[in-house]
Amino acid sequence: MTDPLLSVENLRTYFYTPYGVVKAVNGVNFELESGKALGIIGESGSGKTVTGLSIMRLIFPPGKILKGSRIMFQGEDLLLKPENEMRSVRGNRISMVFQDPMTSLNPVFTIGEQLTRVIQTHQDLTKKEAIEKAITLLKEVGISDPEKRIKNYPHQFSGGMRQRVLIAMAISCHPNLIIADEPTTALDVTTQAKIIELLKDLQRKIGTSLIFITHDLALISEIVSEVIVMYCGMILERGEVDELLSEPLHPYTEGLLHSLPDVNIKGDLQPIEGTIPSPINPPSGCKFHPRCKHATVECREDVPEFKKIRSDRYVSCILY
Amino acid sequence: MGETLIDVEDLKKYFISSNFASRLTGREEALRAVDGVSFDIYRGETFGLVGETGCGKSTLGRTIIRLYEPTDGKIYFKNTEITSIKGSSLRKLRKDMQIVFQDPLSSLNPKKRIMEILWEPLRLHNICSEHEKERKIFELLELVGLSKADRHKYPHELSGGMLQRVNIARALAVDPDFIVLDEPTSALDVSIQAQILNLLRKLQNEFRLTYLFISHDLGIIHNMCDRIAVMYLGRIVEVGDWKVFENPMHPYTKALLSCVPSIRKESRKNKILLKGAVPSPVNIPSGCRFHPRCFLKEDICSEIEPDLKEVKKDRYVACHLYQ
Amino acid sequence: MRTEYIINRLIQVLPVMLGIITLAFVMLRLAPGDPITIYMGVRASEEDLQYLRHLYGFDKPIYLQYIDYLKRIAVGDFGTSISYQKPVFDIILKRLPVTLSLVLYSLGFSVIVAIPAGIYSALHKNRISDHIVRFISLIGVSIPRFFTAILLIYMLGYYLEILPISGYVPLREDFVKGSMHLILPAVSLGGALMGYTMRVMRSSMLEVLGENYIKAARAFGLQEKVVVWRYALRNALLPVITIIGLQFSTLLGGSIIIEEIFGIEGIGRLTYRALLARDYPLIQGVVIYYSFLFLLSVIIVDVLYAIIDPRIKYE
Amino acid sequence: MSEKMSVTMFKKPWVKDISIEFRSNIPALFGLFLIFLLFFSAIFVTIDSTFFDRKIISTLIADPLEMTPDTYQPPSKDHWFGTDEFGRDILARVIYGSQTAVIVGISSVGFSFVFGVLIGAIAGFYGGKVDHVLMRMVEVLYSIPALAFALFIVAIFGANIQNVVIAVGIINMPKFARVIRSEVLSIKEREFVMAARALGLKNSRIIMDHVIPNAITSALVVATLSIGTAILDVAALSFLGFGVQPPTISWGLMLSSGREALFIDPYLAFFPGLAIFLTAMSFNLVGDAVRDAFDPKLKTRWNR
Repeated sequence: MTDPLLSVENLRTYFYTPYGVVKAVNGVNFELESGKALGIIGESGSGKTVTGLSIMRLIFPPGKILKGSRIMFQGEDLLLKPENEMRSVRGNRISMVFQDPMTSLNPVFTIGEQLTRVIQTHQDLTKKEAIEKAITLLKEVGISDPEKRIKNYPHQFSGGMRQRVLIAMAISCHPNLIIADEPTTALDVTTQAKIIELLKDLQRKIGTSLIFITHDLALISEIVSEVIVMYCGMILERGEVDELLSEPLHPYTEGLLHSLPDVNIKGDLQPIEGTIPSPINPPSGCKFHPRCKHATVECREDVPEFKKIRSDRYVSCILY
Repeated sequence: MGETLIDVEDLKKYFISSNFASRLTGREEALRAVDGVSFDIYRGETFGLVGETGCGKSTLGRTIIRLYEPTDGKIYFKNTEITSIKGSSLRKLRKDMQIVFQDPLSSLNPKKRIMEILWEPLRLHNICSEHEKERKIFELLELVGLSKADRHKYPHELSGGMLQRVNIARALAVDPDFIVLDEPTSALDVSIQAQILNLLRKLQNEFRLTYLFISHDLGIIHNMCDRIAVMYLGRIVEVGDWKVFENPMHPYTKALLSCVPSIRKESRKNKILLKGAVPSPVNIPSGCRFHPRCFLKEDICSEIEPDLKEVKKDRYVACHLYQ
Repeated sequence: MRTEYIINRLIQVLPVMLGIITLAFVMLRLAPGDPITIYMGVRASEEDLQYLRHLYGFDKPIYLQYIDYLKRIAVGDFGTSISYQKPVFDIILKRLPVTLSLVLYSLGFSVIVAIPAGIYSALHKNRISDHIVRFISLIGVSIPRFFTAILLIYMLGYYLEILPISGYVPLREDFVKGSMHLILPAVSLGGALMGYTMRVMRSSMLEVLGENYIKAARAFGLQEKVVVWRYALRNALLPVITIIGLQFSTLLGGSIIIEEIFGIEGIGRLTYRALLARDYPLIQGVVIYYSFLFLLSVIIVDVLYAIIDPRIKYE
Repeated sequence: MSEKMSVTMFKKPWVKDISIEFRSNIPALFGLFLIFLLFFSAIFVTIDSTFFDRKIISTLIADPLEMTPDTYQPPSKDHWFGTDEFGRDILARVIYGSQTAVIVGISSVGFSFVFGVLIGAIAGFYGGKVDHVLMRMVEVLYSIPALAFALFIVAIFGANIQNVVIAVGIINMPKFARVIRSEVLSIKEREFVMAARALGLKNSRIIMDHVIPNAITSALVVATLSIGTAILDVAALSFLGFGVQPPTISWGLMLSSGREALFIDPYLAFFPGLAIFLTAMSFNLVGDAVRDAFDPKLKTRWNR
């Protein structure tokens, strides 16, 4: 087996708040091979966004990535890189697309200024070449009349268009990895569909790997091939997407699926009981045990091992 | 179908933005949030209102229960016109119609305990006396699945799902016939959302409630509603029962449904991707307001606005294709 | 579009100006006592008083006096000062450069110190340098101007004899000497503005640095200096401009006390004298001057806003 | 578990916020201590003059008519802060001055608070023409330099303690009106107000029960910060001779007379000036801490 593009080993990111320590990511392991798309699914407080930001090393105080975590990317540990070298990784070899396109663009600069600045940061191009490149990129992400549009300010764009601009920035240097953190949550369904199509197209075209973070089970199945399920900063389950969604192993994944009011189900849903635990004082043992139907004394005491069940299928539950 | 509880006729709600300067120059802008909608809601049903951001569905919901002053049109509740009632008769109407909002936290006064929040409607409408207060509040808490101890808490001490239960309890306190559910679960996580949806369904059966369920999530609407109306830019484009999902008729409904992601491989359809973005409700296109984005557009569409017509039994569509 | 925005703002400001002018009129008419009597003293004959009252229009009904007052203001006639026996307009105009140079010096001083310090402080949040900057800004907003003035006069003027402690030399005559004379007054006057600007700059910078577009800019690998000095600063300046605009009138108010302490014959000192002497025409003239400068500051702030923030023209 | 604990420990959310803020904010605690000292000395002065027949401090204040030879003394063992032009003990006068500062500062802020909150709440809640007229009036007050405006009032209506309180109250009022108005504007849009209306509450009841209780915290923050400014304003008026008149002792007046003898005895101006500065600073420190405690922007999502 060749070395994976990205391998996250025992990632732990904690936030030291005045109210207590929040273990946002607490021992996460996964790899991603070149050209593949991986989905991270989880509800609020599951640590999915912090995982993405940790890979980018965009964790600021009171947050901290703990010692012993390793993020191997193309054979080097990103966590050991000096900040200035890390900067040349961001936006160049790894790009990120954020959740809220309305606030992710600087309101006082034109789209063109922002796009060319990203291009010129990583590529040795003249101003004119950068503008040309910007126009090509905008065309590529489906913005009509890009020659005129680069002179516009973000507030003159709709939400979907802004997300396209951000995607254009993200792909401007042909990154090896794009981390998309709920890129369509703030958008309407019809716009979401267009953005998803665009991401899929681009991923195919430039052959980049993708980490797609979302809370939407249905959405993730349309774009990624493999998915990990996070809860309380830990990975509960991992597998090929259609398989995982059709026969979930972990009780949590199963519960999520039964909670989903899909267009095809009518009538009562079978939700998971209880509430999402407080991030400051998470349950002991298996984080899901207070809400789990199958919970035993053992679940309360020990964190179950993250086991390989069969090829490409892992789960962290004592049932297996 | 059953008896009509609410009848809305050609309802309009415009927001006029004006300041000193625009009054001087005479250029006041009207944001046409709801621009002439008509429909009925039957007693005991859940009527779904679905549409994308800014289509006016929330404004419509709030205008029906008279939280906003209607600009034009008529609203009938139990065959009585309530479009412009005021004062004590409006206050009496409040006992029959309630609303649950999207954001569970900001729907509750942060300075009050749960008990005080629930006591407010009871006291206001003389539903129970001071010495029955505790018992009645316990009853409400139990009904929505909260514990008695929760009554001493402040809203910020509860989780989103629990807060939404408090909101539902407050709406139920006055024993209403009709509740507007304005995206009641879109601020919640999936696992919590399902709990709330089940609760709402249970309460509906128990108290014969009529719901107007507003949401942008077609999955929820399909799961919860008996009939649905699809809104686009201040107008209803299609009304019908669950068959709307099986066989959408209006091009917009078709596109909308095709874009909903599904966990089932087999139900992933070919997506109809609409061009452009939704126009601003200040500058509504001429003719059919959907025509600039429509993939089945004809010449007539840019000139004449189609009416909502019954094209088959219990199916209303506003499109020239079916006129 | 931008000019239209500015014109709109002007239309909104005009009623405020009229309000100020009216308020000055009403207050002076509500006041107990009669300026003519005060000015002439007890020895003046009743006939003289009558004559003067007639001359200054104090014998007419109030509403006529008000209309006269507005009419005169509209044509730029602010009346004649009772105590100086000169046209109010000329008196104010003669002293305008004095006060303006003082106010602009202190504005310049506070902005030049405060903005870099505020940014520095935000970038070094919770380090020692941040605490020092915050402490200085706390002193700035807490210390009375006249106390700063007295401390500076004693230490730099009297004890160390570095700077002149009173008087004014027109900048046009001798720029260096004039500037030397303005240093102490300008620093005393601008201390509070410096403190406010520092903390607003700091907090606004911190807020902007927490915005999503800054996070996104970092995620795209932009250099930290670009992120801070181009992306963040321009946005962070907006509230700072607002606070400077609002504080501008405080500087004018403070100039009353500062000019008095440093013996500078500007409009601040004139205001003080006019009030002591109950010189009504002069007081009114000064009020109009204040409202005019207020208008000017509004225009300047709006223009700056329109330059920095592209969203303005569409609102 | 943590939820239960926080419930029993902090019944009211704002108590929790403030206690957390002050626990980690040493300067604010220092400010609180100075304010305590200020109030203590102000009350002590009252007690002293009422119950001890001016025994304790009055011995420190020489009779001006006696013209003791101890004029313009630098700080010494007998007179910690030195003496003034009449040989009066400056420490004693600074302590006496605290009473004036506290009374004038707090009552003028009380004046601004009551009128500012009322005007702001009405303007914000009703909006439209009411808002327009009220806010234009407030803007008029805002656009005249505060000190100049206070001077106008006191100069025209007479320099006494009531007029000083009113003048300083008026010039600080716009701050309250503006903050409350913008707060009310945002509260008005919050769903709980909408829900109260849906329940059938009357407007007056909504304002009293739902709007003002939620807007009041920010008014309290402004109030704490304003006491500092009010004390500075009062001192400035006194300094110009338009404030509290002798024989009432005020720091501004002391500073003003100290200024005349600056080169003979700098302590005369220094100590009252320091007193004004420290008082204003304490209120600023505490006000900042209270504001930070209430600022929703500073709260993170795990603060539930």
